Amino acid sequence: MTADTLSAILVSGIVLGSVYALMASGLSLVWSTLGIFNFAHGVLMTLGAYVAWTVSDAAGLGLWIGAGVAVGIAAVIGVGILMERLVVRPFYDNRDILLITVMTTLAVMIFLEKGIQLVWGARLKQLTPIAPGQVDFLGTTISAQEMLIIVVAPILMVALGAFLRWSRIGRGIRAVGQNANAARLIGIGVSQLFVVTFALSAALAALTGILLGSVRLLTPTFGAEPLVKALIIVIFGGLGSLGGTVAASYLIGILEAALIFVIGIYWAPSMIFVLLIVVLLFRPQGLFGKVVR
Amino acid sequence: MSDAENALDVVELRAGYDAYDVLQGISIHVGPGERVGLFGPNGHGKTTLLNAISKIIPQRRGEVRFLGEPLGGLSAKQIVERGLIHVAQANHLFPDMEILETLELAAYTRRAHSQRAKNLDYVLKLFPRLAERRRQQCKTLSGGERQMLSIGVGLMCAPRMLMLDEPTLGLSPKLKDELAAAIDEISSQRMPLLLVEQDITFVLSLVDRMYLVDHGEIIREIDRRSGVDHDEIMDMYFGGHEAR
Amino acid sequence: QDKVAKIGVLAPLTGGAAADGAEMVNGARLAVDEINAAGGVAGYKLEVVVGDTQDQAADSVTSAFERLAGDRDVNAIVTGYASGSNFEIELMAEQEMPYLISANSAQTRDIIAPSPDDFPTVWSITPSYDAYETEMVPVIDELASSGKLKLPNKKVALISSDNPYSKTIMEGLKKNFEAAGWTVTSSDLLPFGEISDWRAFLAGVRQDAPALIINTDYLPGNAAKFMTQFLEEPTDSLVFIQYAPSVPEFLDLTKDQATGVVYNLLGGVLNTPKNPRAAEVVKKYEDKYGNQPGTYGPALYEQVYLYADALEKVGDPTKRLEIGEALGASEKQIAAGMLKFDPETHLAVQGNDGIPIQFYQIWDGERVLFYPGSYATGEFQMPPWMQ
Amino acid sequence: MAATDASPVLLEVRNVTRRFGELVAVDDVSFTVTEGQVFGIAGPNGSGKSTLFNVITGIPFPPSSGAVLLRGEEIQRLRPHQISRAGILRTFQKDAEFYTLTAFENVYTSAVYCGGAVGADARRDSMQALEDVALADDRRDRPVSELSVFERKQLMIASAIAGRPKVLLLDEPAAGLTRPEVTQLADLIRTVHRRGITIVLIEHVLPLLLSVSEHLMVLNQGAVIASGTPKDVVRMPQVVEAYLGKREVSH
Amino acid sequence: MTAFGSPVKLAAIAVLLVVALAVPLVVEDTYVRHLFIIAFIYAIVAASWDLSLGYAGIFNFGHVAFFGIGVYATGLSAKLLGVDPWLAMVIGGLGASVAAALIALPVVRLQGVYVVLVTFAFSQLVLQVVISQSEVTGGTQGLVRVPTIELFGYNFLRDYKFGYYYVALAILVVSTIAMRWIVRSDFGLSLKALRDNEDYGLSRGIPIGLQRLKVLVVSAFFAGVAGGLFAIYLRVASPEVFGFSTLSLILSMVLVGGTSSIYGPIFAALALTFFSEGLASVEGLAEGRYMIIAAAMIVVLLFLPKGFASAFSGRSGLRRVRLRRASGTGAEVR
Ligand SMILES: Nc1ncnc2c1ncn2[C@@H]1O[C@H](COP(=O)(O)OP(=O)(O)OP(=O)(O)O)[C@@H](O)[C@H]1O
Ligand SMILES: Nc1ncnc2c1ncn2[C@@H]1O[C@H](COP(=O)(O)OP(=O)(O)OP(=O)(O)O)[C@@H](O)[C@H]1O
Ligand SMILES: [Mg+2]
Ligand SMILES: [Mg+2]
Repeated sequence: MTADTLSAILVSGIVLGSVYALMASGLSLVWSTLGIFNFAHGVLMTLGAYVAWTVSDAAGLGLWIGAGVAVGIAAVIGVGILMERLVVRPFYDNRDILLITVMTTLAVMIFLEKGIQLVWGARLKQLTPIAPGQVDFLGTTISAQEMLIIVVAPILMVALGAFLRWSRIGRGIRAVGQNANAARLIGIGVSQLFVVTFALSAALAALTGILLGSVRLLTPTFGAEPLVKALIIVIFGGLGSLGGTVAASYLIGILEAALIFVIGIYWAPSMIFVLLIVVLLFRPQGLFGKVVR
Repeated sequence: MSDAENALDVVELRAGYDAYDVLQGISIHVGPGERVGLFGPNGHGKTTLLNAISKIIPQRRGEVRFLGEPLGGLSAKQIVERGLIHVAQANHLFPDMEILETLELAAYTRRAHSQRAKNLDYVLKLFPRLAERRRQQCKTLSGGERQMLSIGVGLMCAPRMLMLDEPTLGLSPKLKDELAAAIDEISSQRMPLLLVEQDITFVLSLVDRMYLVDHGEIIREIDRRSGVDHDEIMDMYFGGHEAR
Repeated sequence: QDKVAKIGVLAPLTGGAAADGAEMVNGARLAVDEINAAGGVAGYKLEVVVGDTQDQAADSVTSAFERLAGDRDVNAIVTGYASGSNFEIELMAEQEMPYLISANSAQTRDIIAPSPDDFPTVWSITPSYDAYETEMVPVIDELASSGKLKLPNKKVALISSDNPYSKTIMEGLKKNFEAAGWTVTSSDLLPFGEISDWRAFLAGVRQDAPALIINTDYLPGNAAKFMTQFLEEPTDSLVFIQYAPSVPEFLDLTKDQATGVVYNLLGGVLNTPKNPRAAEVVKKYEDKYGNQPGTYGPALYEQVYLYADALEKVGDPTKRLEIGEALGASEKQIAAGMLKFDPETHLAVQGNDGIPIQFYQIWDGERVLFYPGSYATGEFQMPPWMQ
Repeated sequence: MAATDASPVLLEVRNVTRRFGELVAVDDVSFTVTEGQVFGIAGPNGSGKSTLFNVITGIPFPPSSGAVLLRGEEIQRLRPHQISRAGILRTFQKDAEFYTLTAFENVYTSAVYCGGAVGADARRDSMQALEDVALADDRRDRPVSELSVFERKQLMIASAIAGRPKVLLLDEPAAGLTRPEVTQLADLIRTVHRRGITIVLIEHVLPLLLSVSEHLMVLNQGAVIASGTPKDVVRMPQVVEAYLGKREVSH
Repeated sequence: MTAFGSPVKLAAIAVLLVVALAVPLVVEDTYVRHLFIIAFIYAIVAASWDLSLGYAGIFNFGHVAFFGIGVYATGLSAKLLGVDPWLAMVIGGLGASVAAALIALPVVRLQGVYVVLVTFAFSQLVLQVVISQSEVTGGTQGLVRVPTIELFGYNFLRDYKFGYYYVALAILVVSTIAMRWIVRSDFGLSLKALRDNEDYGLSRGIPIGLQRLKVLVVSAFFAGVAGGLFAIYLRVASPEVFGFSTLSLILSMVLVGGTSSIYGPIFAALALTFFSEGLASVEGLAEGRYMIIAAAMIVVLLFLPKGFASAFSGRSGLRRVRLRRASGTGAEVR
């Protein structure tokens, strides 16, 4: 293997990993703190990208891409907050909240996905890149937008991690997910934090969608594949740890790139699944989850 | 009976779960700096009363005032901000958080935050075991250790009044004594106290006055100064089925 | 008061192929409106009823079919494609339902060819795809010998995704190229579905620098990505992409990056002065819906007209067998060329005097038809990255 | 029915250790419980009592090292449900029950899967066990989530009895009970004991512990610091120092 | 809790059964019969999924793969091996069971949501294998012209789906009876027990791994048979059965119907099938109808958080008002 191919694999792995980290962290935020699996996370990505497209593309309002980013994120935050109100809050105290919200968020996913198709149609669209052009990274040419993702992802992850670990609200969010009543008793506003968490996660989804929307192509089902990937990464990384999620993202990204090179793109996804199953056989608590019994 | 001086007034409170009321219009009060016990058989609404006061469950009818201020319009969070702290029964706290992290988090309100260092010192001194294990996750604690942490969390909230629900659950005899001494010390600084407890000796060693609860109602009020002892109370309650 | 003859349209209105589905319905409606405006056929007004095939799963398709077929007034069904396997052809045959279909002609042939008489009402307006496999080498040879295309070597890299359409074409091409003395440097298979990263394949291609790169994956999104990533570090190779560049939004997505790409089409719109019908249909479509159609809008438009002609001839829509027979006997200039059916396979006849294979090159946002010469609208040019 | 020194050994714990990283929660503990004994265990909070029950039953983890023997046979390598079926049944310190099942079904499940009874036999065993704990009235058809604290404790014991235990491990059964309930619990434990079931009891409620135990072992920081008759043990200075504090112990 | 054989319930079910038997005699519309058949098939899949998901509490996301394996095992054995289609359906069930036993190996060792990952990965692997082995399975194109059943010379093809209606109904009834029997058996009890509290279950002698293995194998069998019927009835096996839309469709039947219930998902399957098809025939609602369905599902869950099942079983979202409170006074307990 030459240095060139090695760097190509590495770069493509880092790009993939960064994308995965962005997608998975928003999902993991809601899941590991509130114990809710948000099936609509992927479609929130899609929505953010479409709104940004409408604002910034020539076929829409034709404004500056920055305006698209801002409006896209704001709109999706609004939807996230609405979601929390309508399909999560009514089930707070339900013992089966996990299963019920699987259903309600799945319903929201269907609703938004079909809604997007109604509004924007099914034809492919593409967002203007925030960063146009190409750059050289570790001896491999990639688009500047991908470079942007490589840079933004770790910064966001570190910020998010620090926020959850150290900030008052961040710690509160973690507490609320583990025991809402105990959290109330120390003066944490549980419903406010649910909202904050959903809003934060929605913002991450929108940003991911917008960043990815100029690298990939937009369709109403744009978010479906990322959702599945994120699901796998969040579980694999070990629940309840943002660090684990991020590490798993990059690990799987690089692994995927390497596997594509070694055994081809056809069998690479299956190979990853096989590896996942094997790893879970030996580490039933996920890759980075702690064993506690 | 109640006046603005009282720490806590509960008037004709009704609350419960689902379609039925556990509390059928209960009234109690805690005077300024007073230590009051709630005693009664299992499952008769003591915990429900505390839950309703701290708004873990809604107050359906009646009124609750803390330091003269009605709590009706306040949220659980605002009640904690006022300094009315409820240490829940058998609280499992935050399973994945470490002890120290939990204690630090507990000083969540602005007021509690400002006293964080002082209170943390106090708690860790009171329960040295917690200091030893500061990095251990809550879900791996032993029953007694978890109870210590629950009380510690309550203290970290900078209470102006404490409501303790069965604080001695699962504590060793020695620790019970130490806890009694600690509660005595805390509340002797005129911190009002509402104590729910099944260990009658423990209650009697601490409170000035106590209520006997039965089927969600107060059936009797006993003033400690009138000199009743626990056998009499047992008699009152259980009609002679006393433990040896 | 006119009687009503309903035409069922099977179309994927929801799900991944919804863009195609919308176009199918639009095409059918366009024709029906026109025919009705002109007074209908044989005393009947036509009406479109749509059956949503969703993700084209067998139960969705069957449900859609049963719903259409359950309506007494539906005595014909048209579609671009309804399922990946065309299994519904048998349902049609059982009910003697006149059925016109466009895509998946290989599947159609596999089902019908063993006993064509069992399917008297089912006809495919798309010819056999064999030409995709056989015509490529001669066309390339012709370009090379005429000097329009300068090939640095006789190497070809093939890539396909794992779906029967693309895979069959790739395998056929491989055989034909090898037979013609070419070296096939790679013939990779990718999973079917969205592919956002072609770089691993392109890395291999760059090492071999073949004169010809052929990608038979037909999804326009994938093709757009492919071009973008190819152009990051292009090699001295002619790029051919199957079908995808014919989809209207391919041009929007790739913009000037598409200039120089070659593709071909069987049964697509033959938009050339020699076939004015095509321009006419496309224009009507654009006027009514405000966007350019791909293959399926005009296809369904033509299918409805074929049915109308048959109905005219038979006079009674419930005489399904006779309608089927009339359909099979059609001979007509349509948007894709001259249509007549092969009784052995029930497919349209392929060829320069039937439905021809068309080779296009994209140049500055225009589609230049350069083969067959008899229909050509322009000349092939060396792609910009090869100059 | 009290065990005598001549009674054969039923349960033996031999040099059992359980570590959690640095922490040694159970530190080289050995003891024997003879057939028919009521064996009490006490110790400060976090001294390793519950952990000891955990490693004996394998729920949720086995010992780091050491052996557990039932009637002379090593069992620590068996799987947890096999240990239960071999006759070691436990209760849990925190609430543990099948909360969507009725009281009867809770007991019945144990009769079937642990007691190995089938059909009518299992139903009879379950009814008997519920009667033993005085829960056989209409409460038996209520979901457990509707039972009170004491009723749940009774139920926990009933379901253990229905599993036909040789030895029953009780972890703080009296926590949170009123005095009369503690008295009833003591009677209940004696009833179970009279059925020939050996009992190991962890308890902080001293009146109960001291009134029913024949032998008392005290742990501190994972290690045994005292073992003997309850009367002797509660007077030992190390026990008073570590566990009882200044408290007067009446017996 | 299930009311064990309450007479009202039994009577209601008997009436429903009679109605179900009478449907094809009254309804001559092939389309409606077809919808019933499809709804019956999905009902079996949804109800059997609830065995592992609802009763045993296993986060099994591979159930649709069991269904798909049934589709292909049946399709392949009937078409390529020439097995009699009736027998092929059983083979579909067995094939799914074998797959379930395989996937159970890792699943029994995992906790909670980790099961999602493995079962999901498993279904993706199966899909990949099906697609890649296109010489045998037809790949993405699928397998067409699967032979149809025959019974004493009766032709199931041109009878306006009369025969298939009864076949599907019979399989639904038999599997419902079997599943009801399972959940009410000691085995079913142990599943619910383990779902409530694993450690406590172990301490009462319930072998977790074995019970989970059994429930996966059994529930897969029903799903596989349903898959077999699906393949034989539609005469095609195509890979969309493994897709996300099938998964979400059937999952919504389980959850809207109510977990820990056999009847709930069955009713939900019927309701959802007819509701969505009913909307499909409304002009201009192609995409809109899914939005309506999604909104309706949310509304159902808002009012019946435990799904349809709770509406039927006296125990609705509202807990019974207890007149006598849990006793616990010293005076009462003696
Ligand atoms: N979350 C709940 N949902 C429904 N009913 C409840 C709930 N919590 C308690 N109850 C019921 O309310 C009644 C009063 O319970 P509560 O916990 O207030 O009693 P308590 O006096 O604190 O007793 P204990 O000594 O057992 O703690 C009991 O009958 C109990 O079953
Ligand atoms: N999984 C674990 N990881 C780390 N430490 C643990 C774990 N489980 C238990 N411990 C620690 O081991 C010690 C022994 O715990 P154990 O539960 O056995 O105490 P105990 O004697 O039962 O106390 P109590 O009387 O309070 O119930 C405690 O300090 C506890 O914090
Ligand atoms: Mg209580
Ligand atoms: Mg313990």
